[in-house]
Amino acid sequence: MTILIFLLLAALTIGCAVAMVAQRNPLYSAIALIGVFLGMAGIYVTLAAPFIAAIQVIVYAGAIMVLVVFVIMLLNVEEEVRRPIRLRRLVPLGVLLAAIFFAEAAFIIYFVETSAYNPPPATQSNVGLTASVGTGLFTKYLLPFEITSLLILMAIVGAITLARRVSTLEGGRTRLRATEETRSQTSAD
Amino acid sequence: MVPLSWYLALSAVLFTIGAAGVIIKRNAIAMFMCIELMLNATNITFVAFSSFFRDVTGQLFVFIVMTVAAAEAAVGLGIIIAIFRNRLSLDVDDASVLRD
Amino acid sequence: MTEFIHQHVLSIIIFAPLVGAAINWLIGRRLRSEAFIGTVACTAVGISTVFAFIAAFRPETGALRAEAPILEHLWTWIEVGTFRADFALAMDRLSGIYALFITGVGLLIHIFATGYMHGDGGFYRFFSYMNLFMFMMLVLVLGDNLLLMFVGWEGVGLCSYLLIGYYLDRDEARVAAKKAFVVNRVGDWGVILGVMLIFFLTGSISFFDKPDLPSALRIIGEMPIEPFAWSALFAGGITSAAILLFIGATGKSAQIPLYVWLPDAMAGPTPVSALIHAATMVTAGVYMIVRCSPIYAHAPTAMFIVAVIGAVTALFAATIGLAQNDIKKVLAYSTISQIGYMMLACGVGAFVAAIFHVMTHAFFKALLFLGSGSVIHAMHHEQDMRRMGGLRKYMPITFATMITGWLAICGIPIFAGFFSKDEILWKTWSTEAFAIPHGASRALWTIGAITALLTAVYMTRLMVMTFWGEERFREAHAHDAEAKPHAAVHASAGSHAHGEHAGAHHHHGPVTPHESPPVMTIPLVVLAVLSTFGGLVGVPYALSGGAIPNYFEKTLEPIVAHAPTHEEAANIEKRIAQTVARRGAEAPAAQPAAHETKHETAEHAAHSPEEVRSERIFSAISVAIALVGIGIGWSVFSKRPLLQMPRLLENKYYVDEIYDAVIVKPIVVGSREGLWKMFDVGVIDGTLHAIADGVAQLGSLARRLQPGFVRTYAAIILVGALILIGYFAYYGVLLLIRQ
Amino acid sequence: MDLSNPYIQAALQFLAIFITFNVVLMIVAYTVLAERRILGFIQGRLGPNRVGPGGVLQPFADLLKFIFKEEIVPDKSTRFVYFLAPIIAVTSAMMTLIVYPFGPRVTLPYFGQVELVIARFDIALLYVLAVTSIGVYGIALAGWASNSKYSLMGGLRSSAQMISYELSLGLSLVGVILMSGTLDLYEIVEQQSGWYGFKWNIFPQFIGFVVYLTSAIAETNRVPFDLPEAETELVAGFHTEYSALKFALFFMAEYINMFTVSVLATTLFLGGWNVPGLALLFAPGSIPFAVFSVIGFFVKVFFFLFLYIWLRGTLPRFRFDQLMAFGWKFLLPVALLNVVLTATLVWLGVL
Repeated sequence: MTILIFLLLAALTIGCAVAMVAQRNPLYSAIALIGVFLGMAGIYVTLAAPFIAAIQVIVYAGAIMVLVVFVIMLLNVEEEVRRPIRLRRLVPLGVLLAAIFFAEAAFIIYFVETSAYNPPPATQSNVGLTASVGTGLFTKYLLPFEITSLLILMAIVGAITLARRVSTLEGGRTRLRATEETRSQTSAD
Repeated sequence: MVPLSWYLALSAVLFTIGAAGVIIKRNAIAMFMCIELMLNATNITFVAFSSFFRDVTGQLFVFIVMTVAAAEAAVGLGIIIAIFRNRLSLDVDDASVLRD
Repeated sequence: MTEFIHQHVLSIIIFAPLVGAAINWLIGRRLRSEAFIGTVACTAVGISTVFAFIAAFRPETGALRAEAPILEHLWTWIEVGTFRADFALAMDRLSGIYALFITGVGLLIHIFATGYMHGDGGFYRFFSYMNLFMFMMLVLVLGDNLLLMFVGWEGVGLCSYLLIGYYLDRDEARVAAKKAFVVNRVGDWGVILGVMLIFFLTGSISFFDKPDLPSALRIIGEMPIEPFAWSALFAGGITSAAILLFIGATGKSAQIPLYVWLPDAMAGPTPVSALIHAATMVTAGVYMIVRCSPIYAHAPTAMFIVAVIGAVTALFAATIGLAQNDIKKVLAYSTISQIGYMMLACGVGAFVAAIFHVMTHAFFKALLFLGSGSVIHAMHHEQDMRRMGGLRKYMPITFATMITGWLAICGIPIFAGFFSKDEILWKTWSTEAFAIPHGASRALWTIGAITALLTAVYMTRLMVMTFWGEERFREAHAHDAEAKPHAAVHASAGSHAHGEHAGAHHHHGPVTPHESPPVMTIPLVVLAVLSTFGGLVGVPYALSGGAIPNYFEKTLEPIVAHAPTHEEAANIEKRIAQTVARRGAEAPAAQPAAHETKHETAEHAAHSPEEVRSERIFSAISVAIALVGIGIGWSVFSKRPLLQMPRLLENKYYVDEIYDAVIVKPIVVGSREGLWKMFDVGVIDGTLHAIADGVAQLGSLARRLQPGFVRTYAAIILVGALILIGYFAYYGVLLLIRQ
Repeated sequence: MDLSNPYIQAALQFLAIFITFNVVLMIVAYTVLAERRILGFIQGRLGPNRVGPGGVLQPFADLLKFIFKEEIVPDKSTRFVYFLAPIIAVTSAMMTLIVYPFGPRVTLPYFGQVELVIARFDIALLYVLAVTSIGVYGIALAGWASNSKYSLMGGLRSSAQMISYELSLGLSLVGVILMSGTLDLYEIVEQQSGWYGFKWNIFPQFIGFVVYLTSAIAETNRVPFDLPEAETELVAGFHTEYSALKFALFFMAEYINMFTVSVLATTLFLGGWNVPGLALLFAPGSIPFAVFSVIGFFVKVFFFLFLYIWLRGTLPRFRFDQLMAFGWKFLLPVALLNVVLTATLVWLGVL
């Protein structure tokens, strides 16, 4: 039963991911990515991590992707135009790298599968519940948590600075000049 | 029950798709989304290991990754808007020169 | 509340002045009310004083009554590996005595200063520095480990710097402050190295045993005594540590060769000179040596050096003091000379006598300085004794109190200085310490006795030139215009410290001295009483015959280390030789037993009849020396107060000039020509330019890697990731193969 | 019948979901009717009263009309998204229904002790937030897919508004979470049953309640925050190009959302199914106790629905900049303040 659910969710996730990359319309890509996130939330539920699943939906689907969709709609992005591939002679190299990557990934997964310590899944543990996550977050990992909040603050400031209109910048410059003038006047006095 | 390696395989596949997307896509927003996909792919491994080894640390890490992703989204989209305002294009190949 | 105070007495003692400093700095500078600032500063020190007395004399647990020190752990300051420095306070008998006279004398000087500094523009600044100094000095004394003591050590150095340079518009003060600071740095280098060495030797820097931290001093006390050999100085053992600490002490306590800053420090306001450069801070070196007496007791070479340096400094400074004309300079050299006595006492193992002299010296030297301050105040900031004379009519209280200070420093019986100085001289003569060879103790005594004679002479000269004789201040201004530095000092000091008040006097011709206000004379009177009777706490057995118990010795003797005598040292050496022969490791364990036995014998020996007799003889000798000195001084200077003294002495043996030529000039020239013009410009700048050029070259190469296409970067990152994964996979393969 | 058999449990839950679905649809239908009639009264007219006695069959008439109307799909629309949008809207609105506890624990014949909630789990409140946050896509995508100026404006406005107010909404709930120490709605309700069923969170969390109510109205795009469909400026906002049953879906989604936020407000702030003093009349766990509790629950919910209608009849609409300023510069700081205050009080042990 769980395997069935997992396979369904995995198929949904991978399908959406492929669609996301394949689509040339960014909005379709975004919708597909939302699908990926929802599928992943389901996968987290199968991993007995409901808290992370909920956060996944709230943060990614509910906040980040809304922003992305909003930006796409705001900028009214058109579809990508096809362009000729610039570095055609590097294509074989790319294929080779992909093959290497595939080999490595396959090897690691095989290695995990055959490793001596391969524990059974924990469907009934309380590791994924809110209480345990909260306890971990606010005791042992308090410092990383605080640092993350600082990061968020920086991001807020950064985003506001970046998105500020140029006209306000110019206004700021004139204001700056005005203060400089007054300063030079006072110093002249 | 689903074995651990399946989750890892899923994660690897998603990561690869995301990585390929980053390289293929020219649209800045699409690249951004591909990066998010890669981040999420790694999150699956974290949660899977956390769940299989009954250690909450992995999930906490996912939590922090999400926070970072949110911060990245805020700043990244701000940058994208700024670029669009300057160049009227989201194609990253059009933004290959630092000046102007 | 009372419980809280009970547990935090020491914190209150040190933090009250800090709070006062903060209030004066933050609020007082805005209010500009002298009454407010003075009250805050004096109250802060007063609180410290009261609590210091409580802490010291509290029944049963008082620091001077109980065996165990009062400990107060505030917080752990630094903890790295096995190194631990607490911010913890401790008051044992030694630091208790220090804290008592620091707060007591400090309080009197604060009160005096409210009168002395009246009308000064930087009133708030002065008192907040003074309070800060009290805080730092108390940290120095009450800190329970070497590092915290060093914090106070540096802190008093800083306050001293700030206060010497207090008169911001005087070049002289600025230069003097800088000089004091730099010279002290040389000494501090020694202290910090010494602290490191002690930590290296013992693994601790604490003075006292604490539950999880052994006392560094106790550990050293259990080590074997180092041999008396010059090579021990550089062996990196206890002797090296002792010498390094002593380098610091020469800086802070103005001993040869680092004494040069103290006379110049007189550029600060007189209360500062009294508090910092006579009574408290300069005795910090003595405090440190006595505090670390176990270290010195184990380092005979160091003790010998301390004794010699002390004695030589005492004589040297006394000769210079003989020829100075500035009233404060005389007292400054006298201070150096007296501290030399204390060092001599430390060197011969008479640590208690040293501390006794520190205390009595604090009383009478503070008194003398404040008295001179009163005189200077009366003369409108005239410091040259050649323009004084006959002042006793005008300022009777100052005169009377100065008399007691004068008699005290000369060593006239009953007065405080007599007991302590006499004890030092006697201990020097009779020392049995292993560190001092028998002949050397006689030589040291001779130096000390000559110094005592000179002290009496120059102090009499000071008194005579100031208070007796004709009144020379009336004609002073007209014909002394060519004496430039004095005139300059005079003018600026007058306009600075006294504002319009002094300025008004200037226009009205010659000054008329006047007695100082009560806020200044009352501290003088109190100090005079202390200088007169303060010595009675430590009357030696030989003089009193046991009628007056020697409280001082009884209190301090148990906590200072006993310097080993020749006999003991021989025993110990024998024992060490035996243990070495046996190749055992019990030598340190055997040590305390030896300590016990010799302690009793020493106690016993001190009171044998022939000892008492000879001690009495020596007391008589020193009284005679003092009287002779006073007689010489009186007979020579009462007739010719302006007698020209030898140029060599008047110019302080040209030591400043020699230092300038030998040390300062080469460093300045070397730095400018070598370090700056050659090394900095050539090597450092050259290297930097070369690096910058190289980076630019490299950058123009690396630019080709940066096509500006984001996806190219992404691809490169991906390749890097592949390599990383491959690396881990390789380890996986290895693991698989091993399985 | 073995009730612990997972398949039978699943079947029962399926049944419960089915019943809830239909009950909620009925409630929605009659809320619409009630709105029209009450608005009529407020505006001094009668409202629909022709179909059935007093107009009670009006909703069914409306439904028939929606079904038989012509489907008009704009030519330049993005087909897939155009069809997807209403589905997302209605699905996300319906999905939260399963976690709300609507009655107390009751001992039923044959079934034994039953909790009157379809699914009870650890993260119920987060689940509600998560699913609600999906709802915004329905509107945003509808606005974009219609390929119409008005729709796009409506969609943009709606997504901006919903992101902004979701923040204060979430923060206003934090106070309750801090006090109760759990995200499980059933337990939150049970914790409010003290003081004879009157220990409602609204008393200590009044600020949180007001913030929640305000942002909930904004989240559901109702007056005075109905800018995404402001008919005076944008014709009909994001659903300008939707007709027939697809429009009905949006309409339904809006009313289901109204219903669910009312239920959440009841659950979190008004004590859920707790009726003050009921435990004095009936033994807790008995069937009459449960019946009256459920009735009490619905009375509270209907009060909120009435409040919505009342507001619509009373208040004018905000301007868009006013709306954003209100959300970011007033509501969010107040919500943050509430969180800090509550946290402090909880830490001090007052709450």
